[in-house]
Amino acid sequence: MLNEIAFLLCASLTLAGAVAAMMLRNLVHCALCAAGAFAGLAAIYLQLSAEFAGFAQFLVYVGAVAILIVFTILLTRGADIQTGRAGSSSSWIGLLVAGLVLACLVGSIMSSPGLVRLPAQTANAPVQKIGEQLMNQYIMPLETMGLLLTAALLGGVVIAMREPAKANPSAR
Amino acid sequence: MNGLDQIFVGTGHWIAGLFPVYVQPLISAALEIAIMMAVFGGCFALTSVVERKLLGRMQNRYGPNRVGPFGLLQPLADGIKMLTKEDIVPFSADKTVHFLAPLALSVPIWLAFAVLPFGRNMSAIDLDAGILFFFAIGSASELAVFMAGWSSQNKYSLVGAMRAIAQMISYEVPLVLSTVPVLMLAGSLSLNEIVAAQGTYTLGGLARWNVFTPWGLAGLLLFLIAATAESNRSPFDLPEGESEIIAGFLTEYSGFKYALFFLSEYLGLFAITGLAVTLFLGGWHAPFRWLEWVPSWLWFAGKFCALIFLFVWIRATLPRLRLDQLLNFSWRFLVPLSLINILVAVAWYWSGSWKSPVALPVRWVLCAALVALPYHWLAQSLRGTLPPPRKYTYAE
Amino acid sequence: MTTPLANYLILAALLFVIGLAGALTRRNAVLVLIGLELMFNAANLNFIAFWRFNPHPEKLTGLMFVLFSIAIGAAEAAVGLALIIAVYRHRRSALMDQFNSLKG
Amino acid sequence: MEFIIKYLWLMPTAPLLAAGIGALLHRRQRLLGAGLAIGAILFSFGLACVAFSTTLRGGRATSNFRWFEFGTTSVQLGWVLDPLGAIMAVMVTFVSLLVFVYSVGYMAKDENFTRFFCFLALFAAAMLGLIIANSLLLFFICWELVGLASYLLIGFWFQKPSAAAAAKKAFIVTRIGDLGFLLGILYLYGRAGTLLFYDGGHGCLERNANTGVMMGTTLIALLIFCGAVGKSGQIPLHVWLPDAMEGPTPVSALIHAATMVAAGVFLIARVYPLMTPESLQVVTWVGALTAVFAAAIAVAQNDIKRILAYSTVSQLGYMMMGLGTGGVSVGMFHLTTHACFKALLFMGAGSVIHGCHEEQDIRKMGGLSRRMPVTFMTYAIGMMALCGVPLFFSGFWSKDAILDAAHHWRFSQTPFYLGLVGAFLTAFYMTRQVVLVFFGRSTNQEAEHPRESPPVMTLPLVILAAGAMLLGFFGTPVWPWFQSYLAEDNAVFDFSKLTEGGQLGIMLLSTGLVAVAMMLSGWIYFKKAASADREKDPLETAQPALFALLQHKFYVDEIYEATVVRLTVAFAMFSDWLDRKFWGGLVRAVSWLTVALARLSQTVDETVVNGSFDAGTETVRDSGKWVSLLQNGQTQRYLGAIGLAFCGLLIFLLWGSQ
Repeated sequence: MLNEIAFLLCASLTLAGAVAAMMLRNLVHCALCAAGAFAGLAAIYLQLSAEFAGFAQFLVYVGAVAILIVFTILLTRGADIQTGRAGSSSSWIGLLVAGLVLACLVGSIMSSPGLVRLPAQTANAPVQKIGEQLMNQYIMPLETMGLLLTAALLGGVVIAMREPAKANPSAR
Repeated sequence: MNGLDQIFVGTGHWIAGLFPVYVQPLISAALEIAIMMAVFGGCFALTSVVERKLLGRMQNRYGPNRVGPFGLLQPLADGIKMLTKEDIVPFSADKTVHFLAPLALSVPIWLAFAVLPFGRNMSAIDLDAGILFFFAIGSASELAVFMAGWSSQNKYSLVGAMRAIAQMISYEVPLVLSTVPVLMLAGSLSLNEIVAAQGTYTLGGLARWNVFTPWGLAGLLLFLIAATAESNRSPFDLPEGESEIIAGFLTEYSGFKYALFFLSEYLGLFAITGLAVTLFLGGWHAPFRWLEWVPSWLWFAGKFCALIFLFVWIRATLPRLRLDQLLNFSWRFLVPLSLINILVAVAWYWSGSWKSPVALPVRWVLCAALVALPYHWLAQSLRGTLPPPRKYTYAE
Repeated sequence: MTTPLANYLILAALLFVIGLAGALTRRNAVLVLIGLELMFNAANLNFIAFWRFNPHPEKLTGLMFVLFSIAIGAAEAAVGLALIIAVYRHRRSALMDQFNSLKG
Repeated sequence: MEFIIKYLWLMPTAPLLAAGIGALLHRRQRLLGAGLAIGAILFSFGLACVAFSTTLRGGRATSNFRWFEFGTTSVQLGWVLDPLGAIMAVMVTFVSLLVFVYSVGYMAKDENFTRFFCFLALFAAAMLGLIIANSLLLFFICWELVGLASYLLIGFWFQKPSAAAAAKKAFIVTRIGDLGFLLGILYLYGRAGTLLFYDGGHGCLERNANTGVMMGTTLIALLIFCGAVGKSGQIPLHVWLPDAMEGPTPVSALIHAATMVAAGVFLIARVYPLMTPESLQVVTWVGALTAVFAAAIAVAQNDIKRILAYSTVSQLGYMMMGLGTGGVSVGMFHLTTHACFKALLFMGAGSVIHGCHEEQDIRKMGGLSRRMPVTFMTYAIGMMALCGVPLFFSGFWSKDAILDAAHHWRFSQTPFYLGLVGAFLTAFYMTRQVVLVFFGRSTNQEAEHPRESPPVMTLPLVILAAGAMLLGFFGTPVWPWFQSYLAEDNAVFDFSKLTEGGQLGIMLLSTGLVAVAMMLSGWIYFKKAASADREKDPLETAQPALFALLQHKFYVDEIYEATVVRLTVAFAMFSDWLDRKFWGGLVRAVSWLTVALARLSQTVDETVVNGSFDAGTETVRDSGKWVSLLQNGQTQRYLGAIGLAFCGLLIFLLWGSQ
C-alpha cells in the first residue's frame, strides 16, 4: 500500500515536471522543472529497487545535465523575456503526432496481456554484482563508453569554444 | 563497553518498541531524523561561534565573548537576529525560484547524513552504494546555487553563482577520484564496509586506518582540499568573496533564507568531514587496540572535531585564490595527482604480498616516491600560471 | 511493490510523449534537447521496469543497459548543447525553425 | 610435214616484224619500208610454197601450245597445215607480193609511203595468221587484226572526210558481223569445251567425227556465218564494200578483191564440218541473192572501182553459193580463180585511174585502148575470165562448177536460176565498163593524153593475166586436180567426166547467156562511147526509174539511214530523255523526298521527342520542387515524420500482421 502511494507521488511529480518543462515560457523554469522530472524519475528507479541506476541517474542528470542545460540557456540569451510564440509555426502537427504516438503506445501496452503481471518478490542489484558484470561481461562497452565520453568532452569543448581570432560575427 | 557504545541505538529501539509494529519503521526513521537534525543543528550553532573564536584566537584577538559565557550564546543571538530580520525579495527577482533556492540547497544536504556511520551500527541507512548516494546528493547543490544566483536577477549574485558552480564542478572531480583508492581496497561502496575494512589492528596495535598508507595520506589531503573547495570555504570562498561581490549568490537573501543558506553551507562541511572521517580515519574505530573500550561514536565525534578545527585553521591562514588559479589548481594539479594516487594504491595492493620484514618501509618509500615525483612535476607546470614576483619601487 | 508493470510502462509512454510533443512544438533548440532527454529517460524507465518485472532479475542486463544509456545520454546532451551554443553564436538565435539551411 | 609445221609460225611473224619495224621508220626511209615489206612477203611466199609442196600428199599437221591458264581451264592456240590452208597461203602470199610490187609504183608520189607499206605488211601478217590458225580463237584474233588493217588502209587518206567515214563504216559494219561470230565462238566453246580445230582427236572439228556428236548446231553455224557475211560483204552487211573504194587502189585490189573478203569464205571452208545442212541452205540462199542483187546494182554504177566492188560482192555471193551447194572444193576453186582475175581487174583499173590522173568516172574516160595497150589487153583478159568466157579463162571453169553444183542442189533450183541471171548481168556490166573505158572518145582534155603505167605496175598485170588464164585448167571436170587435192585423193584424167550429169549442157547454157549479154551490152554502149554526150546512160533513158533505183543501190544506204541509224538515234534520244528526265527526275524526287523526310523527322523530333522530353524534365523538376518541400530543414518536422513512421511500424507489427 505504501509504495502504491509512493509510486503515484513520484509519477505525478515526474509527469508534472515534464509537462511544466515543455509548457513554460521561461526557459530557466523549464530547465529546473526538467531537473525536477529527472529527480522524480531517479526516485522511481529507487522504488524499482535499482539503487545504483537511480543514484547514477540523479548524479548525471540532476547534477550535470541540468547545469549544462541551464548554462546553455544563459549563453544563448534564452533567459531574456521570450518574444513571439513559444510553439513553432506548425505546433499543432507536433501535438497531433505526439497524440498518435501516445495512442499507439498505450494501445499496445493495453492490448498485450503479459504486461499486467506483478513483479518478482525481491530484486536487488548489489553493487558487487554490478561491478563484476561491468568488469567481465560488459568490459568492452565500458571501454568504449570511456572513449565515447572523452570524445564527447573534447568535442563539446571544441565546438562551443569561442573562436579566438575571428571577430564576433555581426549581430544579425 | 557495549552498553555505552550502543546507548543511542538501544534507546532508539526502546522508543520504537513503544509503538505498534506496523508503525515502527516509520517511528524509528522519524526518530533518527530528529536526532540527526538536533545533533547537527546544535553542531552548526556551536561551530559558527567556535569558528569565530578560533579565528580571533588565531588572529591574536578574542572571538565573540559578549553573549553568554565566553560568547557561547552568540549563535542564539545570531539565530534570533536571522529569524527576526525582514526577508527582502527583490522586485525583479524570480519569486518562486528565489524562494525555492535555499530549500533545494539544504534538503539534499540533510539527506547526505543518512548514509554516514556515526558509530557502530549507528548509520541511518546502510546503502549498498552509499558513496554513490552521497556524491549524487552532493552534486545537487550546484543546481540550487544556480537557482539562488539567477533568481535574484542581480549581476553580483549571478557572477557569484557562476563562480561557485564552476568551482564546485571542478573540485567534485578530484573529490570523487580521491575516494576511488579507498573503494578499490575496501572492495565495496557501502560506508559500513569501508569502516569495517579499517577495523583490524596491526601487530603494534595501531589501527589499519587508510591514512596510515601512502595513498591514504595523499588521498586524505586531496580529499580535504577538494572538500574545502566543495563547501566554498576558506582559500576557495570566492563565491562569497565579500570584498568584490558582496555575498555572491547570497546578496539578495536576508532573514531566514540567508540563515538556511548559512546552515546548509555548514551542513555540507559537516557531511564532507564525516565522509573524510569514515573513509580515511577509520570511522568510529579506535586508533589503538587497547583504546577499544571508548564508545565508537565518541571516536567519530573526536575525529570530526579535529577535522573541523583543521578547516577553521586553514580558513584563518590561507589567502583567497583567484578564479583561474583555483580552476587551474584543480584541473592541472588535483585531478592528475588523484589519478596517480590510484596507481599508488594499486602498487601498494600489489606489493602487499611481500613477506620480507623490511617490506613495509620499502613499500612506503616506493609508494611515497611514486606520489612525490608527479607532485613535483605538476607543481612545476603550475608555476607557469603564477604571475611573476611583484617588484616594488620605493620612492627615493 | 503491488503496482503492475503496465503502470510503469504507461508512465514511461506518457513521459516519452510529453518529451516528443515538447521536441516537436517548442521552437527553442534547448527545449527540444530537454524533450529529447525526457524521451531518453522514458526509455530508461522502460528498461528498469522490465528488469524489475523480469521473472529472474539476477540477470542485470536491463540495469546495465540503463547505466550505459545514462552515460550516453549525458555525452549526447553535452555535445548537443555545445552545438546549440556554436549555432547560436553563428546565427545569433536559438530558434529551431531558423536553422533550415540544410533545406532541400 | 612435221618439220615445216614447227617453222610455220614464221610465215605470219615475218610480215608482222616488217610492219613493226616499218612503223618505227621515218617517213623519209621510203625504200627501206617498202623493201622490208616486200622481203617479208617474199619470205612468206617461199615458206608457203614449201608448205604447199609438203601437203601435196595430203594429211594434216598441227602444233598446239598453251597460251595461258586460269584455274583449271587453259586457253590453247596452235598452227595447222593442211591442203586448204596451204592453197590459201600460196594464193594470199602470191597476190600480196604482186600488190606490194604494184603499190611501189602506184604510191610512189604519196608522202606516207612507208606508213602504207607498214599497214600492208600488218594486213598480210594478219591474213597469214588467220590462214594457218588451228584455234578458232586465234582465227578470231587475226580476223579482228585484218579488220583493223582494212580500217587503217581504207582510211589511209584520212584527210578526206569521205575516206575517214568509209573506214569507220567498214569497221562498224564488219564489227556487227564479228559480234555474231564471237557469239558463235562462245557458244561453240561452251559446247565443245575447246576451240582448237584439230587437237589429236579432241578438236572441235574432229569430235563430231568419232563421237558422232554433232558439235556444231545450226545456231553456231549461222552465228559464225554472220561473221563471214560481215567480212565478205553479203546482203545485209555489204554496204561497206563499195564505200571502201575510198582507199588507194592497191588496197582495194589486195583486200577487197582477193584476200580479206575471201577470209569469210575461207572461214566457212575451215569450219565446214560444223556447218549443218540447214545452215548450208541459208548460206546458199544468201549467196545467191547477193550475187544477183550486187550484179544488178553494178550495172548502173559509173565509178570504175564501184563497179568492180559490186562485182566482187556478186562473185562472193557465187562463192557462198558454191560452198553451200557444192562443198569446200567448189567454193575454194572459185575463190582462188576470182582472187587472180579480180586483183588483175582492180590493178588494171588502178593503172587506168593513174593514167587519167585520178579520174574514176567511166563516163569521162574513153578510147584508152590505144593509149594504154598493156592495161587494155590484161584488163580485157580479166574481164573475160570474170564473165566466164569458156575454155581458156579460169572464171568459166570455177563458175561452171558452182552452177553445176547449184543445179544438182536437191533443195531447190532457184539458186541455179539466180546464178544464171547473175552470170548474164556480170557479163553485161563488164562489157559496158570495158566499152565505155577503152573504146569511144574521151570528153575532157586531161584524158587527151593518158600515158601507159610504168612497168612496175604493168608487170604484175601481165603475171596475173597469165594466172587468170592458166588456173582454170587445174579445176576442170576433166582433170579435177584442185578438187581432189582438197579432198586428198589423187586426180584422174578422164574426159568422160565432162559430159557426166548434164555438166556440158550447163556449160553451153551459160556460155550462150554470156555471149548474148556481151553482144547486147556492146551494142548499147558502143554507140554511146563514140558519141560526145556521154552523160546520159542509155539504160537510164530506157528505164529511168529502174536505172535510178539501181544507181542508188536500191536505196539500201538510205534505208539503213532511215531505219537503223534513226532507230539508234531515236533510242539514244530516248535513253537520254529517260536518263535526264526520268531517272534524273526520280533522283530529284528521291532527294526531295529525303529532304522532306528529314524536315518531317526534324519537326517530329523537335515537337514530339524534345517536347515530350522537355515535358518529362519539366515534370521531374516540378516534382523535385514538391519533394524538396518535404525536406525544408525543419528538424522538428523530421522528428514528426519519425514519430509517424514509428506509429505506422507499431500498428503494422501489432495489428497489421494478424
